[in-house]
Amino acid sequence: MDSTVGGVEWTSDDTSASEVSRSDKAREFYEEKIYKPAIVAWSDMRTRIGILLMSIYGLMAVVAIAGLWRAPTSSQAPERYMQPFQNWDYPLGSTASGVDIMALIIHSTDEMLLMILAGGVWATGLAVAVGTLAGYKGGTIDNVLMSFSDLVMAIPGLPLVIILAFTFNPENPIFVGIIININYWAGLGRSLRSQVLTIREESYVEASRTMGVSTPRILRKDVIPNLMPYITVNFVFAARYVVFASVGLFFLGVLPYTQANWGVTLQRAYSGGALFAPEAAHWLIAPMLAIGVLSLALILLGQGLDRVFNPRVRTRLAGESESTAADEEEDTFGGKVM
Amino acid sequence: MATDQQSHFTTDDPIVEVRNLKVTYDDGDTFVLDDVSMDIERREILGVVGESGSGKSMFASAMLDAIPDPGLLSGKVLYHGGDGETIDVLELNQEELNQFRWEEISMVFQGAMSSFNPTMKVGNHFRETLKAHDKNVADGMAFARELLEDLYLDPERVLDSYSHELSGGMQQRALIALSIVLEPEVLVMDEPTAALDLLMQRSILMLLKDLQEKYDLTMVFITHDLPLVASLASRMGVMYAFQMIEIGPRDEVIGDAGHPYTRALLNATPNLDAPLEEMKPIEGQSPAPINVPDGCSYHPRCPLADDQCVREDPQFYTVSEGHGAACHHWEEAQDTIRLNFESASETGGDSDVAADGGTLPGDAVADRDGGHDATDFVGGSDGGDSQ
Amino acid sequence: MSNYYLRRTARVFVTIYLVATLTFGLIRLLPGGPYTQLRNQLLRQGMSPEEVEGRIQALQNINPNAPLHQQYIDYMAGFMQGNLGQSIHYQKPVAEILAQAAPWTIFIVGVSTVLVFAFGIVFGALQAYWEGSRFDKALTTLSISVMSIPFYVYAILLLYVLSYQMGVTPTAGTVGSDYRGEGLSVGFLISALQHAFLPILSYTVAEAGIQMLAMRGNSIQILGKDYVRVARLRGIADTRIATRYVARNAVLPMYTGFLLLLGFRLGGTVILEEIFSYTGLGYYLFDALNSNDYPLMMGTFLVITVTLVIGVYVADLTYGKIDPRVKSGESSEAF
Amino acid sequence: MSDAQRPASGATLGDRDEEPVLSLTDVEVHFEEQQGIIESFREEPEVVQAVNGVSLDIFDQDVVTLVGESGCGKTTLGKTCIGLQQPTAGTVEYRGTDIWEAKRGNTEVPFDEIRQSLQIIHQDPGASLNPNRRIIDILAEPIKQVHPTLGSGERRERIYALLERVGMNPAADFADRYPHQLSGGEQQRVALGRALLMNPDVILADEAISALDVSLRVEMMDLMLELQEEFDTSYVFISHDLSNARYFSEHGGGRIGVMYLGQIAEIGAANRMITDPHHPYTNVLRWATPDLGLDAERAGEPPMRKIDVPDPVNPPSGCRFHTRCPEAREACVTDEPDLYEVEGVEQATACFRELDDHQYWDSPELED
Repeated sequence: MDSTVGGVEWTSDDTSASEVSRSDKAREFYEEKIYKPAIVAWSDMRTRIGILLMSIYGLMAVVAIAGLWRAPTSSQAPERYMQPFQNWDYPLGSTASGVDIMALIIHSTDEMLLMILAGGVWATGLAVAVGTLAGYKGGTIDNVLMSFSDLVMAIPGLPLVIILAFTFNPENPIFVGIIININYWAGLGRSLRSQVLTIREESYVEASRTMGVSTPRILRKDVIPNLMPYITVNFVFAARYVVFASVGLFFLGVLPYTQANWGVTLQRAYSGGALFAPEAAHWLIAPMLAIGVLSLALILLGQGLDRVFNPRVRTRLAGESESTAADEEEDTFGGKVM
Repeated sequence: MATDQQSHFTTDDPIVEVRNLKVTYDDGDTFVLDDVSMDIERREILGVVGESGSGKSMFASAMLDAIPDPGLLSGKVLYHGGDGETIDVLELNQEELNQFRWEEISMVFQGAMSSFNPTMKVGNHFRETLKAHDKNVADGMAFARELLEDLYLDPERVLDSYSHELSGGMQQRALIALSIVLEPEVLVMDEPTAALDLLMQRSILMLLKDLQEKYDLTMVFITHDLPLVASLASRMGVMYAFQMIEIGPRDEVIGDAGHPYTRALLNATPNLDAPLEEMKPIEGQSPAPINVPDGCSYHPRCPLADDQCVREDPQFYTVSEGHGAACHHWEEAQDTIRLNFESASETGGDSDVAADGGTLPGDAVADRDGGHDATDFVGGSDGGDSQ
Repeated sequence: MSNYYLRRTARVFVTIYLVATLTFGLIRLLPGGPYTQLRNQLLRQGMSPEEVEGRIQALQNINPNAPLHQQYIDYMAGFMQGNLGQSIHYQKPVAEILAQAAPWTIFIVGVSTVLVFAFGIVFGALQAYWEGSRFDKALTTLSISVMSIPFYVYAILLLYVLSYQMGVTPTAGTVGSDYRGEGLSVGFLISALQHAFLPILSYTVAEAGIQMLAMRGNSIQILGKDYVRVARLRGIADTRIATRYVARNAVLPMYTGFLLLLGFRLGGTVILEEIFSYTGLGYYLFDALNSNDYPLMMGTFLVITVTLVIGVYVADLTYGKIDPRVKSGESSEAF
Repeated sequence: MSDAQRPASGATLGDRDEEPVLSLTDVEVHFEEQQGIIESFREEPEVVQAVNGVSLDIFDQDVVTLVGESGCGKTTLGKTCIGLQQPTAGTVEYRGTDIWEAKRGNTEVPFDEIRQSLQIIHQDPGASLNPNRRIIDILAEPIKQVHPTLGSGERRERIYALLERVGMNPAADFADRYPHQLSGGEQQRVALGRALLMNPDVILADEAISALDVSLRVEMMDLMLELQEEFDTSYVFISHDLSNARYFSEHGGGRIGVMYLGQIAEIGAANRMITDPHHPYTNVLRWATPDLGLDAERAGEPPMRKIDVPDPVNPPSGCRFHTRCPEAREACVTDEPDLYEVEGVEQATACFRELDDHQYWDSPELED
């Protein structure tokens, strides 16, 4: 029977009220998904530096793609071993064979960013899939996935990558990124699984199950959003590992390369005697700095980003009213590092 | 709150005198403990009642000068030890404080589960405490075993296991033993039985009464559960919005409370005796530290509030000898706000089993020779009731 | 309790078996089968086809055109007896080369990992204890900046500064040439330590930063727990609280990090040993790669993996010692 | 006491004529401790008997309160009632259809319909709402399940109406908040609203008020009973506190069931159970409930022999309470009592003392 209260039939299906306008929905989406996270991200000093540094690399990638800076070719500089910051056409100076170091750095940024993105998304995506499925479903799926990930974890990363690189000779940066993180997802998947095991027992997940909400929807709406802080921190770590491993492999000459990148420059400087000739020191330092600053940016971003997914921080910064409950501001970076 | 009328909360042989205790977290404009003064009589059981967020845990920590930093504690806590000399706890330096705590005043926290180091056996907790106070460990451990037996626990099993291997009730009793192992004079307990089962709760209360008599302890029992402490305490204090608003002997505070909040709290507490329709919740919410109303902090929720209450912060009025209430209109409160279980005990009420111990089947047992030996309940076999 | 150990040991053998199968499969993946390059090379040198086949047969103790499962069984049998075939480049059994190389790698990875965790735990705990102090802030910024530079950059810089410029430390090799054959004499040890100093230092610096921050975060969480506050109230000395309460409980989550780290660090030796030409497993793997020496490559890969599996197994079994809750084997999340 | 009463199964209790919404017959729930493969060869796995042969009927707009110590199986029984926990024996029927048969799809009533009509409210208000979603999204979920075709405008309006109905106005302001911006009481009311929006027939309130402040408890219970009429739902209310149980059941005109180690020790109308308990265990619970009575001597010795609950893995033989029961005699150790109806009153108790002719009366007192 229809129990009506103040004109609202709880059980009827007809829609009498006015539709929520499309612009309202768009505004709400913008506010929730873009505007508020931006405030939170910008508020934390660490994230601000991270964003600034990342935007420098973004700029370099755009410059490289748009070809606004000369491509690195040998003896393009007036003389060899030009010291940095003397001639503004070649701000970082030139190499033993007269190649503009600035060009070398810029023209490998776009590939490197692509590589990190591919490696990061592959590792974290697979880890989330494996972790949530094994954690939430349990039973045989859990056993199968976990024993497989145990096996994959038992293989040391770099040697496997080297052999795969040697076998497949990957050209495309996305493929290289994936190969480098080929077994990174296993460790991450296992720790995500243990987190899902605890979330699965939470009351609000049981309430959703009681309401008959489908499992994929429960995973999407209840489980994963609560894992986001942990996922972002580890996405950044996966990306950082790709930077280190790729430069290392280029340095060793295992990975084929179409155009010069930081690892190759490092290797050339190293074997080109930069260790002995002080005037070639800048040739060695430039790629080192490029790697160091990029991974510093990633780490700082990682620390700041998980605050974006913390509802307490979001409401406090967006100026909404605070409830009396004490708001504990714990440093998620420490405990969560992979 | 003016403290000139000393009479209503001083006692003749106080073991601890607390004067103008104030705790603030941000240089003094908001208080988490607002000018609390009272005495604690030697060898009494003092019950302190207050809802969550009323500052009662802060009161407990203040007595041991153990306010979690960055809190600032001011006022005076005078401790009169058995040997006659008086110590002002707040003046002690860190070294003396370490010596004083647990030997003179010790404390039991609510979460027994989280009071034990998860990677250390229960026995080691006792040993390290004895060593830290350079007591003789062998005698100390013997005394600890005796305590554990008093608390119906199997000493060997408990001392040799980790905290996660014990049930909730066993952990709480082990924690109580740990807090008495150095034979303190005063035992402060902050919600010691909140996380436990009804039956376990009641049994622990009785064990506490026995311990109090056997080791002539003074106990301060802090809880939100009014009926629970009513069955144990001899004197009671009620806290609201970080202030002590009523102090007095148990029978008077329960039977004829002076402060409207205490009366409202009595009416709001579901209990077996009061007729159903009499139970009414208290409207509104208790204030957070930042928005404590001026004047009497209860006036927004009080039916008797007038402009005097809003203007003037009430001082402690003496309702009767040793019974004070911080309310300008306490007589009016006593007359107008009817206590719902009053009718039950006076007129025998609708329940044909009057509260004064009618013919309850269970009572037949109570008057058997009440010695411990008759009802042996060594808690050895209990595995299952982890709360 | 024994069930937990039983299960764990069984899992080690299963993993090693599966990895051996994987290496067998990987060899098949190599471009044009394992020996085409070698075969053309030998044919070019004018050897008759049968001789070449015989040579290859000897190298990898499997005849390449036998049915696949037969090759697999031979390969596995060989592996069980520790016979990993013949190195093409060095003309010596792979097992012999690796038996000589493995101790060096295990030495530097083991020492540097222990150092990483020693530094990480001690300084992390100290940082947590003086949280918010200048010392804490300085160390946090230091470890963040240290973390952002890969170990091989440190290796190059240290090599440049200490070895070439100042000549304090040797520039290459695992032990001084004059001590090579002497076995464990004192001179040998000193020289070995001298040679291992730079690799270990460069391999420790970067990783110590991460573990320091992790330990700091864990310790801060533990400091906020009730049992630390109760311990202070009981008058327990600060030093005992810092070690027996804070460090002891903060180290538990680090342990799982330690296990996962072992895999990455064993793998990383490829680059480290190449820079210092430190003849360990990584060095030979890379060397085998350059000279298409498949048996040596697969052998090295297999030995590195087995070392990792055993390393993690040993660490995993000791986990029960430090976390009493795991004694009954239920939270075997360790690995 | 008249001659041998026939054992009263829960079904006949309360002599309601209309068909029950939920009826449980001889339900058993046993949990097996997980074991490795090797362990399972060596010893028998440890079996915890959480619920052991319980029959209970719940009618429309009914109130049943389950009381007992922790570990007595009240939560497990509650979850079995609303189909969250599959019983290892016995059946759970929703209006005549076996829930677990429906789940396997071989009944004409679809399982989804049953699932949606049995809801739950949890103990800890903080943990029952997803911290990452706003209240409006949390409350939109149930409406999407029950009325998928409804437009978002209508949904929003119903949510505002509900928030006002549970006393949270201005609704628009509360709707946009996150759970951590609400007080404990407000969070619990949102959880109640979420359950009610499903138009359920039965709501399991699993210790729904014990985490709230004392003064809020009465308010929450009143709200639940007020909305019972409007949303046409019955409650299975779980509590370890007899006074809360009494308040809720008496107000709702329902029954209180006392559980001990997986069995119903006594069940009956609320005021009967408080004023005239027939089972010794109910009396022990009543003794343990502190009240404001001024007399002190009621706090005498606990009317039972052991304070700790026996191990549920191998519960005592015969009547399970005999190890702690002050009235226990030899007979109690050997055979197990059924639920015997108390003459002419809506009450049944599992104790031989209810039967006059049982050989309990002449078997010697138990000494331990």
